[in-house]
Amino acid sequence: MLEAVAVSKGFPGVQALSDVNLTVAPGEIVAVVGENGAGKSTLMKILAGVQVPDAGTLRLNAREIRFASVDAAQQAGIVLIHQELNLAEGLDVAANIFLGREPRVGGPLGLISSRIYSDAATIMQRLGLDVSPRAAVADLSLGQRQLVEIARALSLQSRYLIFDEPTSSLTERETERLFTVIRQLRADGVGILYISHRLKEVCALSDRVVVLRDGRNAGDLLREDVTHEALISRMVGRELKQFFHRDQAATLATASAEPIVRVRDVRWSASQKAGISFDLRPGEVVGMAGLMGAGRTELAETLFGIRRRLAGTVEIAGRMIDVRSASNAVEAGVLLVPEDRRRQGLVIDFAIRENIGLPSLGHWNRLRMVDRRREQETSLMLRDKLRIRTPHVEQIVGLLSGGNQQKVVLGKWLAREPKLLLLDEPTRGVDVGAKAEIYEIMNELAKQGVAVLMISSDLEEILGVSDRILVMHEQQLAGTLTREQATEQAIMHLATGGMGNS
Amino acid sequence: SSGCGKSGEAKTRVAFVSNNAHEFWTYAERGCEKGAKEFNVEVLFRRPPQGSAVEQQRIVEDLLLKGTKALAVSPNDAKNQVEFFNKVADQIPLITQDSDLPAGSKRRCYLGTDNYGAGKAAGGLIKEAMPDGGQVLVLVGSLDAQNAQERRQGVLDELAGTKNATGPKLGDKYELIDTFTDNTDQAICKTKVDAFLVKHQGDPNKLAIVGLWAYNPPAALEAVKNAKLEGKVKLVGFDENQQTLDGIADGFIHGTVVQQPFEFGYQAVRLLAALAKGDNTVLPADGVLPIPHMVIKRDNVAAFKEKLKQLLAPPAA
Amino acid sequence: MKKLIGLLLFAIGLYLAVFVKVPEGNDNRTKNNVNMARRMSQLGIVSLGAGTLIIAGGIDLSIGSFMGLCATVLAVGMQRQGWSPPQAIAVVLGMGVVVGLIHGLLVTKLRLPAFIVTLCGLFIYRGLARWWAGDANAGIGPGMFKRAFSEATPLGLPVEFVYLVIAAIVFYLLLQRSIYGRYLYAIGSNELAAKYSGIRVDRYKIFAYVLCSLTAAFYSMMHLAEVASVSPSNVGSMLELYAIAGAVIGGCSLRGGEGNVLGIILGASILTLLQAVVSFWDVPQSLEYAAIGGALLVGAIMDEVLRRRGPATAHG
Amino acid sequence: MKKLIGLLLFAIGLYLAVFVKVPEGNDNRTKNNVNMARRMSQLGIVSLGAGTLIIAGGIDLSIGSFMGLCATVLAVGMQRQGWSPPQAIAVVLGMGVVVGLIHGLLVTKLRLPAFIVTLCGLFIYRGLARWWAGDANAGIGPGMFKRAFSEATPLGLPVEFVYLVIAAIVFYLLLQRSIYGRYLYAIGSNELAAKYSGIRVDRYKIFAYVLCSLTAAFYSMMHLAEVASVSPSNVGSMLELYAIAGAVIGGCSLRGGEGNVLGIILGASILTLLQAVVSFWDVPQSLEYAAIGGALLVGAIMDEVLRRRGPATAHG
Ligand SMILES: Nc1ncnc2c1ncn2[C@@H]1O[C@H](COP(=O)(O)OP(=O)(O)OP(=O)(O)O)[C@@H](O)[C@H]1O
Ligand SMILES: Nc1ncnc2c1ncn2[C@@H]1O[C@H](COP(=O)(O)OP(=O)(O)OP(=O)(O)O)[C@@H](O)[C@H]1O
Ligand SMILES: [Mg+2]
Ligand SMILES: [Mg+2]
Repeated sequence: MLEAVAVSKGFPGVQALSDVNLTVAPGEIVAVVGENGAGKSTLMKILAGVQVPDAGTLRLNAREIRFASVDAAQQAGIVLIHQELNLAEGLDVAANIFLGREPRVGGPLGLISSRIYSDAATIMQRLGLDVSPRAAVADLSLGQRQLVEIARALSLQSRYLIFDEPTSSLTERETERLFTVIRQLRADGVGILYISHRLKEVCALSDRVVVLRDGRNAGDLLREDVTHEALISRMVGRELKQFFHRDQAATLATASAEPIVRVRDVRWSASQKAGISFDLRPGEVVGMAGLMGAGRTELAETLFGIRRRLAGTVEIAGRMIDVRSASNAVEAGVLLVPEDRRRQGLVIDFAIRENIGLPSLGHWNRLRMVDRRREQETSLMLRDKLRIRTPHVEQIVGLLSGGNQQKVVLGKWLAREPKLLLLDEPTRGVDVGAKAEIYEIMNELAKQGVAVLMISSDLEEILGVSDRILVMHEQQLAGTLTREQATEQAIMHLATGGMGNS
Repeated sequence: SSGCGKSGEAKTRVAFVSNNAHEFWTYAERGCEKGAKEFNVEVLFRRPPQGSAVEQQRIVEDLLLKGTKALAVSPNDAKNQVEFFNKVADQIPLITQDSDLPAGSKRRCYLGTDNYGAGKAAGGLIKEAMPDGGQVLVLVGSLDAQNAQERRQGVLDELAGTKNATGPKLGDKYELIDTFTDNTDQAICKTKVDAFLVKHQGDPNKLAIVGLWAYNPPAALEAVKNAKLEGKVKLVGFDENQQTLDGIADGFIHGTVVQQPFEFGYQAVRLLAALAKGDNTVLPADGVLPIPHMVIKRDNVAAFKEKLKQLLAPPAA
Repeated sequence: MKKLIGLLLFAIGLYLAVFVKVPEGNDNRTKNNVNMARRMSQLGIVSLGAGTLIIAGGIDLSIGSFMGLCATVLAVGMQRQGWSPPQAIAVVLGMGVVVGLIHGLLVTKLRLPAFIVTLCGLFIYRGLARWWAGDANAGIGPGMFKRAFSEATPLGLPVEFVYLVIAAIVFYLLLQRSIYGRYLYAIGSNELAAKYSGIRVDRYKIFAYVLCSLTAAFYSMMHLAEVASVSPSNVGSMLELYAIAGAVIGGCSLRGGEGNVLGIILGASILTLLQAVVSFWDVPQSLEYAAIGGALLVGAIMDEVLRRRGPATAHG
Repeated sequence: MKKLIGLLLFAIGLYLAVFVKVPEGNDNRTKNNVNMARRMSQLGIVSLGAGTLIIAGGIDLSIGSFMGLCATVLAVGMQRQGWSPPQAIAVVLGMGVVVGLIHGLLVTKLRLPAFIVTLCGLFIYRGLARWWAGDANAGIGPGMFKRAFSEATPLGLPVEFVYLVIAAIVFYLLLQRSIYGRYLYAIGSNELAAKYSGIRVDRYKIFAYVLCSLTAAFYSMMHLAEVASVSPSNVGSMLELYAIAGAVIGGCSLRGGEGNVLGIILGASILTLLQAVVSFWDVPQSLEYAAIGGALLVGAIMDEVLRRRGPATAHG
């Protein structure tokens, strides 16, 4: 039995946890839910020896414990899979999986056994991570990296495993696979803590759900009592229109408009068999689905000019655009909310204000001076609109909770006026309340005539918000589904290579 | 160390500034120490650590502000520093040592070796070692230093028997092969000579290498040993590096021309002490106090080493 | 902020340490202030250039050699080739722009490591300086050039100090007030995020290299004006270390994205003042370097210890 | 891999360029091989130390000064204080360990920037060397010490080359085969990831600093044995640049986490060979630095261009 008793932890300006209690027994899956910034990750870091609580105690099998380091927690059998990926990019997959616990030969010489690759392959297979164990992590897509992190934790033979939003970049398929593994672990007597903002997963997986609100316990529900409504009301402390659904009328209204974006035969890799072509109409919200590594991110990056376009044309509002760099794209009204917030989305050492101002400064002031007032006003406005939980907008972004960081990434682009808005997993790690806000914003932009292309691995989300759905498979457009045609089965059929109608 | 004279409550303060931090100046410092005691002054001894004009000038500026009453300096770039040192000479008596400011400057006196003459002496050593003629390789840290240019010219002129010889032909018997520079890096100097000896196709007995700066002869000696040509290639040097003297004793280096830096220090302090008190009678009439160079060869090397040992010994506390 | 106050106190302490050793009367103290202001200003200006580049995540090891080349070209041009001072200045500033562009293009377009590019520069410019001067010293006489770059102004301050003030204002506006500066910080902190924000990363990096080379070129004028002589084989050697050290002491991190104008100037001042302290306190010559290094280290340790004793900062 | 082949071809090309200029007969070619192997080995060993530190994300600017201090202590100890060679060697290796520990502790425990710590080291060790030798040269005569660190072995190769081979094997096992090396790469690549994997980051970083200082200390023995005398005011100056450059040319990135043993040795060889090429091709002395820098730059550009022409890599 792993217990946290009356744990508190404060940071300058924020009380992240106050007197929080949590228990997990061997063979039990406990989900922890709460809004962004509720203190979930902080609590998990304390359990795993990454951070030290200001007050309160931890107990393992009724014995008080105090970890001096991550290493000590691991020795005690407690392992955390961090919300933010932390991989050594220069090393290969196998090296990352076994970092710190390499199979050795040669005694004190500490030579690494070549068994490392076969051992890695076994674990990777279990998770369905379909890359070579010798592949450099730098070459993997975000979802694949997330699986590497998970594989690393699984290899640890731990007694308590903590998953901090493991599925935020995983597609349905990998998620299912992961659940099978987690259930297997439960059967083996491992105690599991599981954090997610996807309430569907929480309902499907957990034996018990602990709710945190503003750093305090706000409920402890048994499996039988878990419903969306019950969770949400405890999380946010108020009623919420529970899920967003795109207005049918809006879909119809856009159906007949002239396309504002025409993509023709676009290719970015020599290995692509054919180019990619599609149209987007103004006011349309188009979802893009696909399996992990299907090339959705690559397509978005190509349209945005970050990735070299090998062939094809992109036309926005009747003008061919020569997208050779991201700045050209931005000038042409093409904006991208990238998928990996810490690497691509944010300058982690900048304040919220500075991050939000970054893409707009040049746009705001002809004198090329930083317009601090406008920057300040915009970030305050966006903080409220996106409900970014922070003491002030001068807070360093790196110190925000994961979901709040994601909101800042979105906020950066909302200060500009796009023609085509590309969103790559925009709600990754964002709580239900804020998700609804984000959909609302997409909707509003669409109303103003923007074409919105949203990449998501959350089928529920895709089905809920899109007028139309593009499905990718192996760097090809596998098909397009209208709202009427779209079901989870139809999407999965296309995404896995079945033939579609387009 | 810097404040040589004993705690100088009311002692007159004079200063001696070198042009780099090499061992050569440590002998001069010992001479200064002796002079400080004898003439009852405090001597501030300063070395520009990288041997650049800017360091030297800043050192002098600071010395002036510290109340220095007379200064001896070895200008890093005599030709171009005239203006600066003239300004100094307007404030306190200034003498130059080791290398002189161009004619017309306001320095009171120059003391030191005639570098050109010393070069000629080295040329003489080459002639002696290789009377039937041969090829000559010159080594030096950098050619933009004035003493390097003067010594080299002395060597060339002596061998050619003319003025302003340029080579490669030096008279009918000698030939200048090249002048290697090494940025005062002994290892680079040796590396270059190593490569040269591999490449060189002439008779090693008809090859002389002359090192103009203190570390050049030892570097050349190690390279020659490395090529197993010791005793064949003729080596001639400058200054009193320990390895050079050992090489002479062993018979692998023909001889070296030394400058008596101890005397630089001692004589400079003698003049400075008087000048600081306003006593100009110590100045030589023609404004030059020559400190003769000496030629060290196998016959006098033992005695010279003994003398050096005494000079270098730190002053008794 | 805390860092800046620490630096300021350190600098003031050093200044006083020099001050007490300067005998009164005879205008000595004023003269000393002028000397120190001059040296501090020279290093400060080149540290600003180096610091800007470091903030943008770059590095330039060729500062010393390049400034040596510029000083040589200036001196040879004016002494032997009869260039007028304005002509010589134009040539050297042009060289600054061209060399900065070359560095920047090689680093951004060919993606060569900045360390390699500027290390090659370190060798190349030194060689070119020696070759250009024919391995002989060069110098300038008194005149307009000297007055323009190394003279006391009506207020008694050296003209270099005026340049420093101008440079400080320009760099302050640039780095801390303009969008370009913001972009440089962003690029230094997370180049990818800057790129994804639509910033023309390459262009701004090149700009930072040009600024750095330009300050080195400008330094060469002040240097030549002060010293009047250059010896091409060693003029400016180690300047890159001092310039970078000034910036780093002043709070720039070599990982990029950190540092500010005031810190850089204080860092450069501390280096200059340390040398003056050593000179005025009659530290044994052989130990002089050890004293400078030791004082610097002690300063850095104190700074760290004091900061730790203060309230925990936001950075975890 | 491709990188290594490029380096190898460059090195072979340079070697041939020297080779054709060596006159036949008289054992010249063998002698030249010995000379070059000696220098390459010396630089290679210290580059391995510097490279290991760079892989772990550190940097050491004090390599040259520290090796100068070691060489001075060795020479003064043996010449003036009558130390036996084993005694002197023990002292100097001990110094390597202690200095590495100090650097590592200051960087990890006090979190001072490595640049500052080792820059202070650069000054301090130079000063200590001058002070220890009383600003006078020191040297050693022929004897056991010289034989042990700079002699031809039975195979005709210099003993330094034997040391290089041993060092290469040790560093290969360490860096590329053992967990310790794996941890150094991980630390250099992402320190936080290493920490979260339960690796004692500080300990391994300190270890890397010690390795670097130890190779510098070892270099000092070979250096003294080869040149027989040292001038404390400048022995070893710029060595850190060469050592780091060797590692970087060989593929180490100053951001850490990249590089390998073979690359580092090739990088160091290329630097050595370039100097030889300049010597053998009678490049004018004044242009020699420019030639070395230029060749290095051209090599780096070629490498980059060739790699680009190859199949597109996964990196965008
Ligand atoms: N190192 C830190 N310094 C300052 N504040 C911090 C730090 N770490 C976390 N916080 C703050 O503590 C609060 C709780 O953060 P935590 O990461 O635990 O939230 P979370 O519940 O995991 O949210 P999310 O769902 O967005 O991941 C947030 O307001 C966050 O900004
Ligand atoms: N089998 C594989 N082996 C190695 N790399 C792969 C494989 N499959 C995909 N990838 C990598 O995934 C990249 C495509 O990922 P991209 O980020 O565009 O996909 P995505 O559809 O956005 O998926 P994700 O959900 O993982 O972000 C390719 O660049 C490739 O490097
Ligand atoms: Mg979290
Ligand atoms: Mg993706």
